[in-house]
Amino acid sequence: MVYNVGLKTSLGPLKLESPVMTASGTCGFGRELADFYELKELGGLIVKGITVDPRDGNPTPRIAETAAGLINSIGLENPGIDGFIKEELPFLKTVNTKVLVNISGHSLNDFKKLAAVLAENEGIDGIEVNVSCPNIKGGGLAFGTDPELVFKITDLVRKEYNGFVMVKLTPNVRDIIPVAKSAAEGGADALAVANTLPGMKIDIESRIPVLATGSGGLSGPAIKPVTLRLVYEIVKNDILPVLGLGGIMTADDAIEYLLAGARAVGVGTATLIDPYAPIRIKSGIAKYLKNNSFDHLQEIIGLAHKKGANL
Amino acid sequence: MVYNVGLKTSLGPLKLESPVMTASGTCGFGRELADFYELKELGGLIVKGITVDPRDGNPTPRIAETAAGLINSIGLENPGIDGFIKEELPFLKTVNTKVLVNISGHSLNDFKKLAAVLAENEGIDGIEVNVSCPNIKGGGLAFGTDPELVFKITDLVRKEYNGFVMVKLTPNVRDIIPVAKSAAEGGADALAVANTLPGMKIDIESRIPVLATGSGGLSGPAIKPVTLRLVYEIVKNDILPVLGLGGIMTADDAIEYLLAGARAVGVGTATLIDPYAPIRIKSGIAKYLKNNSFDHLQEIIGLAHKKGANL
Amino acid sequence: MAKVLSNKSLADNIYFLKVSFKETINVKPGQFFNLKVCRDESYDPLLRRPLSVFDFDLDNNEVSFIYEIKGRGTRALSNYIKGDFLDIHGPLGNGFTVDFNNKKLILAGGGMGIAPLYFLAKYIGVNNDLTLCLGAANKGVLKPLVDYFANIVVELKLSTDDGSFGSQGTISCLLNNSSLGKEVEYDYLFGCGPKPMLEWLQSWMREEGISGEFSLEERMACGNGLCLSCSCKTTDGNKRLCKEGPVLPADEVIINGL
Amino acid sequence: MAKVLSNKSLADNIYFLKVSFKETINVKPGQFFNLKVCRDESYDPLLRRPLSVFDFDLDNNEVSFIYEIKGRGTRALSNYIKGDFLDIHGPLGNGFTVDFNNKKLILAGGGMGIAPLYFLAKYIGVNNDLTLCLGAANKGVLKPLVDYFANIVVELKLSTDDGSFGSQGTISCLLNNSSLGKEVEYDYLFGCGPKPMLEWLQSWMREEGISGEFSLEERMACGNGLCLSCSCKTTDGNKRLCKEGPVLPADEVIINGL
Ligand SMILES: Cc1cc2nc3c(=O)[nH]c(=O)nc-3n(C[C@H](O)[C@H](O)[C@H](O)COP(=O)(O)OP(=O)(O)OC[C@H]3O[C@@H](n4cnc5c(N)ncnc54)[C@H](O)[C@@H]3O)c2cc1C
Ligand SMILES: Cc1cc2nc3c(=O)[nH]c(=O)nc-3n(C[C@H](O)[C@H](O)[C@H](O)COP(=O)(O)OP(=O)(O)OC[C@H]3O[C@@H](n4cnc5c(N)ncnc54)[C@H](O)[C@@H]3O)c2cc1C
Ligand SMILES: Cc1cc2nc3c(=O)[nH]c(=O)nc-3n(C[C@H](O)[C@H](O)[C@H](O)COP(=O)(O)O)c2cc1C
Ligand SMILES: Cc1cc2nc3c(=O)[nH]c(=O)nc-3n(C[C@H](O)[C@H](O)[C@H](O)COP(=O)(O)O)c2cc1C
Ligand code: FES
Ligand code: FES
Repeated sequence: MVYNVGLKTSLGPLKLESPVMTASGTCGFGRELADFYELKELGGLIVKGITVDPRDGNPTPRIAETAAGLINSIGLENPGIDGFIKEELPFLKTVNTKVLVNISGHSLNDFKKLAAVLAENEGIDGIEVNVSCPNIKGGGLAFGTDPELVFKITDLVRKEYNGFVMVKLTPNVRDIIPVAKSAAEGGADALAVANTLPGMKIDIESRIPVLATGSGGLSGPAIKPVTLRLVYEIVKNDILPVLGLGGIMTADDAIEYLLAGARAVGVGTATLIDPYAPIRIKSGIAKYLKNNSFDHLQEIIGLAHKKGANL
Repeated sequence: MVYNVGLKTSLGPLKLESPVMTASGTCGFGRELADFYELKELGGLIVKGITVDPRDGNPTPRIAETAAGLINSIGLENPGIDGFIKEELPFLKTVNTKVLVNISGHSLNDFKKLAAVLAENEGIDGIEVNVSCPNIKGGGLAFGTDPELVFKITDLVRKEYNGFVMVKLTPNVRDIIPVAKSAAEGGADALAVANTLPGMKIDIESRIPVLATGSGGLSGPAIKPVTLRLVYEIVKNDILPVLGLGGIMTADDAIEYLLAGARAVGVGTATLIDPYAPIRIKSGIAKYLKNNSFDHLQEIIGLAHKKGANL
Repeated sequence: MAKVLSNKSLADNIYFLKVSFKETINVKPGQFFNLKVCRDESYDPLLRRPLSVFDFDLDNNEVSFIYEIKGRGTRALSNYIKGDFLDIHGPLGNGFTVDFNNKKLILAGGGMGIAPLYFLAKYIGVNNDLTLCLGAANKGVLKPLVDYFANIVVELKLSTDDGSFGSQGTISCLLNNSSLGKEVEYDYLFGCGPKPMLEWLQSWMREEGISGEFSLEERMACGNGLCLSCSCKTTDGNKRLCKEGPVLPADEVIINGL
Repeated sequence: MAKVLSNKSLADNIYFLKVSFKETINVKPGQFFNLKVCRDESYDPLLRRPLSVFDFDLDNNEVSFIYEIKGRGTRALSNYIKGDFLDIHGPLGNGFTVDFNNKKLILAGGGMGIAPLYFLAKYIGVNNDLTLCLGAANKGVLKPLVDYFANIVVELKLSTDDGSFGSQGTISCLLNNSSLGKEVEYDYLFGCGPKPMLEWLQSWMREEGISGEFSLEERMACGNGLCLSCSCKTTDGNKRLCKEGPVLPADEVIINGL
């Protein structure tokens, strides 16, 4: 089905052919999805979080299912930045969609180093900075819960890397606005809102937490109300263009984010359950636009604020 | 079915015949539930949030359904403390279970006043202090997100009221430990963990938020992983006895909280869907104890920490 | 628990559901039931869905509903088939006043607001003189509902927004225009439908000096008076539509009051 | 989409499910399918459930599974009935090595780990000499599974933890004790079952100098190699059990390595 509507959008300087991206950690490095459809069908691909050194990841079990949700503690299993450049980048250069590399660190220096290495390499369209990792020096709380650290990390990455920089915020804060502003001050081009919420599940037979690490990050439909509200708040405060994500399973979910003011959306858990989900969602958005007599995606972005109540 | 196991428990000085209480805002003032079963079947009843003055509550729609979740913005519709004393307290004096009164305020003085009035009246077993209301002076963020304010409120209530004081924390913080400690320093006897998460739903037909107030508090199974983890963290830090709540639908859910170290549990959304839920959960816990050869509830409290991983 | 006897489509997105209860129940017109639509192993969709009683068969403990598929919950409901069991609460709420005798009564229903009027009409039609004013978006919706009324002898006035069945326009036309005949003195009106319709009805009733009652809708989390999600502002303070309602005196309701 | 042909209980909490696919599929022993168990309107239970192929009928595109009800997902699955449609991904994973000829092969299965061995036995039994060692908790579980093997001519050695069927003990007894006969030289072993069993098998195989492969289990979020929830440590680095597995060389697997 082809709907004759405009789907182009942008996250600040990053132009996207369509608004649906795959979320980091749920699309590998793109190879597996390429078996299902052409990656150019996606607005973009945000690849698995990369760290400075290769990582084996956490002990298993790494996932637990909760009501309409998924908790994961994969532990950033990845080939490290050098492995990524060597093994994955060549393939990613051949895909015809925007590629963002998600970077994760456990110290400020990690982020600096990752940005510096990516700056030396052609073939990616930008960096997504994952500030949800625990700050080892800071007692294990995520960097992203501290506006000052978010500023510092963004600033470091910005100085090393000329291209598109998007900071991915953690929802686990009392007030997202100061954190979002810090990212803006640090020079981010856009914000990804948001990462997972900390969560736990306990096995009542073995009487210990299901996840080997005790707790993990909650994603999926369960968190959508939380992350959607954060998107709405940030957009209301007009800070930076937002990629909205968290629990998007259907076009209707994505449309809620667009109405809240997200300029593009990310699909994570849904891609795990159905690799076609991003494509289904894209065409569902087009259908909604058509059925409601909109010619272009841009017409609906932020509409919920027009008549929306005060938060 | 009668299971021959011990179900008594306590939240510090408050002794409970059984571990399942009904959560504030989901059991009215007990009258309606009394049509379904004898209230003495409950570990306790935590009645609807009371404010100094009577309140009509928020405009409707006041609820929105999300995936395995419910967002509410009832807006504390209640008869005010005087109305409560006059209209509801006489009935509550006749029920044969522990009765806690949930108090809500929009200023420090509100909490002080509410505690003072309750101190003058016989017939309740304690106060639950709801610090999740927006602090009007503080720009609308919930009191409960600021450890200092939590200390102040608890301290004020403690000084006015001699009986059992439980502080109900908001999950919407980056780190629950400082807040929990503040409540302890302020003189709380126990903690209720936790209240709802801020959330939003947008109606893609009318293109505005479903709730008249824009956003509301998310409860139900969706939030269980988040609140369960908070309970586990607080228990690990050994701060105060905890009433665990958030998304408890079944005995299995309640058992997860008990294994995490909660000494009793609260049932909210489930009571809305099925008024018998607290009773079903109570007997399910008894059955679990029996099937696993435990004689007493106390034997399972906190077991997940024994073998549990580090968070 | 109730057993599904039939759950069939009457029109696009409109379904007729009939269930039977094992236990003896007694239902008044205007009461509603609250239906769990998710399966046993699922918490999604989470909340029950309230539906008014469309018909009630006392002898067999059978209750019928007519519902429109609006969202995920009613869609899930439409997948139940004969023989399935449904977890249903009810009857809930107060229901309509039914102790009328030899009165001239108007029953005004808009859209799915027509549903509760059928059992009401059957119940009070024997002793009273009824005029039914029923409106809906189009013939597709209105016709299957109206067909049920064919076997109770009542005066039917119909309207559709697009004029595809009955007069064109809203219920207001049916009550306003000559067809109603100013000479008749009506004693009471029962209204159920969307808020704009009830707003209009309220002012019309005030003008005409007719008293009556409305069955109102609000999102409900519990249906048992526990949560205050269904509050409705009235001249007599807030009322819970699931407990003191859904039927309230037309005069007291402050529509959009909250 | 696959159509449910049958979904019946074989024993307490153990079910046999047969589905047919419209499209032509080709399935290897040891591959698995990933089944969506929640209904269309629901996101709970959220994830698919992986089940190994128990049997495959190439001519009719029919796949059978045997599964145990463990939690909410498998319970939801047990509620599907003939005629229902199931959203199924697969076949997924690599499957067992099957190009053996005239070899003496051991198939060792514990608990539900027996499931994938049936199709394997059928597939490779024609050209090879098979010894099946099957163990389970008790007769209730083992007997209905073993009954399926009755119509393929293979040597069956059985054990149950409680001795209610076959010898008492774990699979280790079957392989250890005289019944296996030291004089026979086995060429290869296929193992599937709980981790302690595989751990034991691994060291036994090393002692005996038998090579082989294991079908392994891990919680899977995607089944398509996207999420790394199913990583298994091996001497050759981490492998994704849904993609490079679930069958891995017995020698390489580092059980409990992660
Ligand atoms: C007392 C009462 C009687 C009713 N009788 C009927 C009837 O006989 N026939 C019929 O078709 N409809 C009736 N309704 C409306 C019906 O309950 C809603 O259309 C239905 O709940 C929508 O659910 P959904 O899953 O389709 O929509 P969703 O959008 O998925 O629903 C989301 C949430 O909003 C609630 N909701 C959405 N719309 C309404 C509404 N209009 N009224 C109340 N809650 C709503 C749902 O119950 C659910 O909690 C009645 C409502 C009430 C309060
Ligand atoms: C490749 C593969 C093949 C399998 N083949 C079979 C089979 O043929 N027959 C059979 O009975 N079982 C099989 N299993 C195990 C089966 O997938 C689980 O028992 C089932 O997923 C449990 O789901 P639940 O809803 O009952 O439990 P829940 O506890 O509700 O499950 C919660 C989550 O944990 C996962 N999970 C729980 N236990 C396991 C487990 N042992 N392995 C993997 N994931 C688990 C679930 O998939 C789900 O994501 C197989 C597993 C894998 C990985
Ligand atoms: C299995 C898994 C792995 C993830 N890995 C990463 C990661 O490496 N880096 C990151 O920033 N986010 C990661 N995330 C978070 C997702 O990108 C996304 O923000 C989150 O899952 C919420 O979206 P969803 O509800 O659509 O899944 C991961 C999520 C899942 C489920
Ligand atoms: C309709 C509704 C009203 C509530 N009102 C209050 C309230 O007045 N005071 C309060 O402290 N918590 C209130 N809560 C929060 C609950 O007490 C409980 O903390 C929360 O719902 C999480 O538990 P649950 O998932 O079991 O519902 C309310 C929750 C709901 C759903
Ligand atoms: S729906 Fe809960 S009080 Fe009416
Ligand atoms: S289950 Fe996702 S990679 Fe294997």
